[in-house]
Amino acid sequence: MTIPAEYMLILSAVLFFIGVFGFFTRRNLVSLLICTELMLNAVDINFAVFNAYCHPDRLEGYIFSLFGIGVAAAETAVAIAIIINVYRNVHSIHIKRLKNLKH
Amino acid sequence: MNYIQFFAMRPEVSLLCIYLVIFVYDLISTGHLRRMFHPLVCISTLLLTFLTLTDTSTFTLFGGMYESNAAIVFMKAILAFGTFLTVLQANRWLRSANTSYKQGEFYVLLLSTLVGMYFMLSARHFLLLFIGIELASLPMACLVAFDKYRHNSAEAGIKYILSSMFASALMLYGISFLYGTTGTLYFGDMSALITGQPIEIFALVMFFTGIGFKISLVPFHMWTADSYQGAPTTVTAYLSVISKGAAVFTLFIVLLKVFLPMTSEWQMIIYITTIASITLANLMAMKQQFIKRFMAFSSISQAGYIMLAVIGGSTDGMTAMIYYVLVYMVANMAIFAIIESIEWQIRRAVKRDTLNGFYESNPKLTLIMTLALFSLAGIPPFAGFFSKFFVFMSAFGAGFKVLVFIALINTVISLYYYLLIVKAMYIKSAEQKLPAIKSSRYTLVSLAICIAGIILLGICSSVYGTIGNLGNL
Amino acid sequence: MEQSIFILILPLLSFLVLALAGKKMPHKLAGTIGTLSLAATAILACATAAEYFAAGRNGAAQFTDIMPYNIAWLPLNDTLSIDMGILLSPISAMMLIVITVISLMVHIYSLGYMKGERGFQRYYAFLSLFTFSMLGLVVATNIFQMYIFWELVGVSSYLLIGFYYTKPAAIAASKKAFIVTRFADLFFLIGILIYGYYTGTFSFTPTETAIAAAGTVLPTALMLMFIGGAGKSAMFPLHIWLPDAMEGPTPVSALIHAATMVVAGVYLVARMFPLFVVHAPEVLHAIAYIGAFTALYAAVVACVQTDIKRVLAFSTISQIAFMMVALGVCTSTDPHEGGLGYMASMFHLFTHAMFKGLLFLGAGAIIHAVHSNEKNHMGGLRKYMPITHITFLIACLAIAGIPPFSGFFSKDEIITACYGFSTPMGLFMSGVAAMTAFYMFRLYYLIFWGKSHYAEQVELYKAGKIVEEPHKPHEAPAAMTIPLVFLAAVTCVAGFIPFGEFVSSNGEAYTIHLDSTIAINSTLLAIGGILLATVMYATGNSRITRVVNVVMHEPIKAAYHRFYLDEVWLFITKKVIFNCISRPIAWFDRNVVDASLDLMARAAQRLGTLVRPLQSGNIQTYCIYFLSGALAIMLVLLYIY
Amino acid sequence: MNMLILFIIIPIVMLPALWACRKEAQVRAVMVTGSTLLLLLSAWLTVDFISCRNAGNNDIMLYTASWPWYEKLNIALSVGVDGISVAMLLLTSVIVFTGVFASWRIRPMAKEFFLWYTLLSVGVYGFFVSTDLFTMFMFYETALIPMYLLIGVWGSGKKEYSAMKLTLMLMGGSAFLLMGILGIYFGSGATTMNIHEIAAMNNIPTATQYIFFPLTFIGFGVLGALFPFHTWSPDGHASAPTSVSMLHAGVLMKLGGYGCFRIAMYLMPQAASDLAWIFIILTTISVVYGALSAISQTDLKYINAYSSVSHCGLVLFAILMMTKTACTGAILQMLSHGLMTALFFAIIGMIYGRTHTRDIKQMRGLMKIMPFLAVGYVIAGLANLGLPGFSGFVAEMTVFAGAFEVNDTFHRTVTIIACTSIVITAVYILRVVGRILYGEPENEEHKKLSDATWDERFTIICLVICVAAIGIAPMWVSSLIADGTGNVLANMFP
Repeated sequence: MTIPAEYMLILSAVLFFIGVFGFFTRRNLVSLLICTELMLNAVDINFAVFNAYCHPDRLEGYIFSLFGIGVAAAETAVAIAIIINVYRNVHSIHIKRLKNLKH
Repeated sequence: MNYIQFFAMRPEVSLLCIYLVIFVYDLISTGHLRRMFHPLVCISTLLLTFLTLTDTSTFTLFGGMYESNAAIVFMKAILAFGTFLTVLQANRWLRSANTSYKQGEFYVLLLSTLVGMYFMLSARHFLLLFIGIELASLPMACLVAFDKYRHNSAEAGIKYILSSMFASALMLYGISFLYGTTGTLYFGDMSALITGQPIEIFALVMFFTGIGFKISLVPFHMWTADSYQGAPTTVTAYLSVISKGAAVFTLFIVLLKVFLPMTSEWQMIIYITTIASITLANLMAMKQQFIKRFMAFSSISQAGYIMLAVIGGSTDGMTAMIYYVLVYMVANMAIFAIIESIEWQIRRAVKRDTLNGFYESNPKLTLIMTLALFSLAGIPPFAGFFSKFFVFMSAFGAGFKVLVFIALINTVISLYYYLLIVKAMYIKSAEQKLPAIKSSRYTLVSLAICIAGIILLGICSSVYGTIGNLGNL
Repeated sequence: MEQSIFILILPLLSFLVLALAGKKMPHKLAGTIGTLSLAATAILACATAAEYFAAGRNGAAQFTDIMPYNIAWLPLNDTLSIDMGILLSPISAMMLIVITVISLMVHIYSLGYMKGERGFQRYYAFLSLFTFSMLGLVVATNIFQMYIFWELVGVSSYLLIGFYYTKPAAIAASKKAFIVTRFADLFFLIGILIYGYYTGTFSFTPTETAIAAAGTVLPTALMLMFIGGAGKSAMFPLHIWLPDAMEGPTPVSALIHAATMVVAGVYLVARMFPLFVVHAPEVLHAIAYIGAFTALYAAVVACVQTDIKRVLAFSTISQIAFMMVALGVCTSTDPHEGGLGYMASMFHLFTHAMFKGLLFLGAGAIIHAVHSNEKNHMGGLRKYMPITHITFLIACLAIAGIPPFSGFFSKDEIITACYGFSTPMGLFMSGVAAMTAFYMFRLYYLIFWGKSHYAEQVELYKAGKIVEEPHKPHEAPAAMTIPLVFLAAVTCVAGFIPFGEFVSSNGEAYTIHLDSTIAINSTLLAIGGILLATVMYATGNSRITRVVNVVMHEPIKAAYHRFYLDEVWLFITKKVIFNCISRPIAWFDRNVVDASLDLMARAAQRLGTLVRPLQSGNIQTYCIYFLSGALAIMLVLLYIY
Repeated sequence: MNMLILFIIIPIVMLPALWACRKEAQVRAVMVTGSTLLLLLSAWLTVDFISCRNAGNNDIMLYTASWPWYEKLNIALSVGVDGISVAMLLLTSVIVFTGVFASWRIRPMAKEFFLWYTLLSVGVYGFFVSTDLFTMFMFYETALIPMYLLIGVWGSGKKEYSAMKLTLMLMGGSAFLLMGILGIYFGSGATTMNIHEIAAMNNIPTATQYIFFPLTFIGFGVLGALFPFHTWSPDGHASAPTSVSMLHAGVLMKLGGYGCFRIAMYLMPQAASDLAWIFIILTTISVVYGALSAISQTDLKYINAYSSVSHCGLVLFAILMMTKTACTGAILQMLSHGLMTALFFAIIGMIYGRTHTRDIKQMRGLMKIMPFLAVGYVIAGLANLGLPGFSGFVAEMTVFAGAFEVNDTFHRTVTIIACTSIVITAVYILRVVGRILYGEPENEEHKKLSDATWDERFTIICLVICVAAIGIAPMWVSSLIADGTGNVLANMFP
């Protein structure tokens, strides 16, 4: 028996918006990063699902999600690096401490 | 599949070569060679501009994933030239103690963003586009955070990277639905299959937010001011001109190549965002004290004006857009070069009041700054006037009269805050005067180029003519 | 008559020379230049007039207009254009003589009167300017040229009244004179514009078709023009500027405000006379009534003034009113059928110019002698300055209308004309004539008879009451007395000029014949007036005088204040226009129009400050805006759009 | 080689020359040479133009030439002059020339002052010679912006405020204007930007005209001090340095009237004739309102600024009457007002430079202290209140006569209302003259003051001569202008 596509899409959507919610609510830069990862993964799921269910004849979706994962990793790397940099300067990675630049 | 295709994408390949050369040179060069480093990069980027322009033929590669034609080549050339200017201005900053040892990294990162933009422009497949965008924005984040001993730089960096990730996530989400409805990622096929159903509208909006983030249109602009202010001035310049320009070009291409069936929809989106960008940015800019932050808002409203050219979606629109970006580039570059020199001298962020009585101490720089500001404000006989006029013309021709009117009213506000700086420089008297600013030779060269551009780009219609003759996408 | 152009050029030249180079010149030279050029002008003018009167008659034995010069000065449109030129006609020829002669006399007189004054050259420059403009006015070939020189005359009068520009009174007077006349000229201009538009020409003699085209509008236009004339000729209630204008140097008053400029209005009406009498008789009669009232009013006021120049000023107003009445009572262009008034008016204009000029110059001599305008500083002057006394007496007899002096003849014609119009008018005007005799002789006695102010002063000085020795009144120098004598001579003989031969309403020769009854009546009335004056004022202060002063105290006071018309004027200018119109408008401009614009600017600024907090610096809020913006756009697309 | 292009080239060449100057003497040399050249050029142009006309050359525009600039957008640098533009060029040259002498002793930064001054004149000349919508607009804005620095840096009083206000209001005006220009261009089918070709096609839909005529007219009207958009003028003039207020009131405000006539009405005749009444009311208000509010001002420059509002109002008023005579009168009025008001501002500036006050309450008896300036002021005043023999009279009479040609109650009424301004003018002029020039000097400092220097005398004399020349011999200039207005109106209502 197969799981209907809608469920997958709903899963991905839920995942995506959990990511969004987390991004809006968490106070720690790393957890913000994790939330963005969640969002990106939701996207990857989407691509895979669409490929598998709607357009099984070609592989674009899968490939896209592969690339997505790769790019996400790269982004994470850069982000972590910058977060470390922030920690060096601020001795904290709490979002509230990053308000030098405003108005 | 034949690997010759790779060498057909001449600009990218030559860019990569330069990229590798610099990489290696960075590793091996010491002492005297080290001192040759910067000139070398300048020359090579300039060279790149011309290399890019060599092949203006229209062709597609990789089964239509990659396309190149005269217009795209010209856009790339503009970006490359902008990079050249940036490198010129970066000179002194790169020599400074905190950055000299990572000079090479700067070049490499800079060029990799350029590669990304090149692909953004040439991509005819969402995968390639996505990679291009990421390639353009990730190194950019590193550049923004380049001054690693400065709090603001790091803060700007993190804000940039996080919001860009957020943006690209949204964009990808949108793209995924497009893929779901059409089953392809090639622009051509997709536009054939798009029907404009709600889910595709959703996708369109999501995609638009992703690009709108890079163009920094309201309401996707919030990161701009902070990142501009925090980033090293040279990077800010690059950010405000090159990556913005690349994003605008990309948006135009994608809207025409993919979303043609949904023209009325995206015109609506642009309509809203344009009004929002111009108005809000103008209001914000009026009260800014830090020049870099101020320039951020000015660049947001400028982006709004560029959108006036995009909204028509016509060939005239494209011409006006490219021309506008070019003109905007020279003006902005000039201003940032001057800001950079001042900061270098006084070792602190430049505020508007810092510029008080700037004329007594540095008449020439003031004049250049004035011309650049006038050009941004769209005052004849400087290039900015022409670009603005053409943009308005194309939007008006496309029938967006009210939009043009609102934009025109906004020009008065923008004139007001540009004049505030002019006023500070000429009329206000300073409590402690600025020293006579000594810019580096490279900066002077770039300034000279910019001024030439500001004055000549408008008066010599040939530039516009060339752009106009590039033909369609 | 080509030389006639020089009549205009010479004064203009002397004006330019004196104005540009005057400051460098010594007084004598400047005076000589002015006087000589004027003399030349006078000779030319008389020659031209003589030539005209000799040759001017056409086959029908009528004088016709001759236009030696007429150029299109400013073409307005295809039909209409403002011309400049010289028009010779009986009245303009007559005016040429009057103006140049009086002006010459004044020039000579001023050599003595203005001796050593600061700005002597400026004075002569202005005199030349005035003469030029006045001559240009009378020879105007069309109404618009007349208007142009009309304005120039006005401004030269402004400059001359304000000649003593450090005297506040003079400044105020000059301003008042200019603005009041300017106000009248506004109507004049509108009248001209209407006239020009409907008749399609500015000339004095439009074609019948043009007049037909104008139709009913013509009377309006003529009325408006008359208002302009009333302004210059000081008809009630626009006369208020004239008494103040006496602040100027006395010779100027003689020239401008007695002899020439003030009759411009009369001249204007006379010029347009054919139109008036044929197409707007009702307007003409209105003029007559206005004139009559003015004559009475001025006469009444003149009876109680103490400043001798003001008395003369009001007598001038009254006499000009006589001329206006004379024109107004005309009913046809035929001098035999009710057109007499035209001739009479011009005749009176001529004679009046002479004797009124004489009076003013005499007054000038007196003021020169006693350094005051006030009657109480005079009295008993006849033994100190005999020539002035005699000439002044002659002038007074003339203006009172005692034969055989010139005034008698002209005034008699006027009264005859008035009787011809209607008996009440005739009676009324003869009454006013009697009053004229009264107040003139009152003036005469106050100046020359009674006990000498100088004598009193001397006694006081002897008694040690006052410190500085009073200086003795002395006869004026020759430069001043010669003009007096000349004018007096003219006054004596002018009456016998067969004026009607030259000037009449239709250009035909008209032989003046005295209507014996009217002549006798008016003479008797005049003598009566003189006698009354003699009784009241000949011997210092008589009992009757005191009685009258007590009985009629209030009316006299009111008359002395000219029935408070100047207060009304002040109220209108200062209170109404300045405080109630101009101030509020200025306030409105600053605080409403301008403020509303500033408000917009401030609103933008305020908004700028309001939106700043959006940029909270917190990346999460940024992304919230980001997403909500995206969603908002989506909603717009999905639902609203 | 087209003669007209020189009008643009000469000032442009002057710019680098000025930038190269090191000493003040050099700056003055450059300015005098340049402005004299321009003066001679325009004089020659006038003579040549008249002779061409007499030779029977009846083209609408003479010396026409066109260099394609942005072919794709039908933008060309096309030049050409008719009587109107010739008169305006003459005016500009005279004002620029005299302005140089009026600011002979400008301090500090003389070089920069003249740089911006010249840039401004580039704009003005360009505007008057060009016949292409885009180029006209470009030069128009070029002329506006230097104003900011000229007033802001070298001005007096609350200069920053006034400069900003002036610039923003005028730029707001030009925003409307650009809207109108685009409307005209696209309304006429987006085939050409040359105003004569557009006028010849005369194919702008009436509905479109109804939208864009008001926009264009107001756009120019702001510069023409059209009520209620005139409030930049008092502050701006009050704060501006002498030669700048001369140039601004003398020439720049004329751009407004010229543009209204040449662009707004010429290209959109139907809307012009239908909507004229609105603007006629506004202009009538400006005429009377400006004069009345001038009466109670106490600052010399404010008085003059308001009188400028009144006089420029008369210009627009006359234009809107749309009869040949009235329009000719309007141009004459521009000419004469330009000269008169320049003279006025020059003298006021000179007086201010000595007494350091412009408050008429604090000045008295200047006639004794500085007779030359005082006499100049009186002459300017008399010219201003329309005394025959000076240009003002000619202009006003032509205007009124022309306005009277429109025979209906509405036009009659407004004309008569407008006529009253000549009395009100007399009131405020004489008030000032009587107040500050006459009487005995009271202020001890003022008694020590000196009379005009040679350069000031030169300025005044030049202007007085011009004013008087037009006033005494108006026929040639009026016929010169009349042929221009005649052609325009003929094209408007064929």
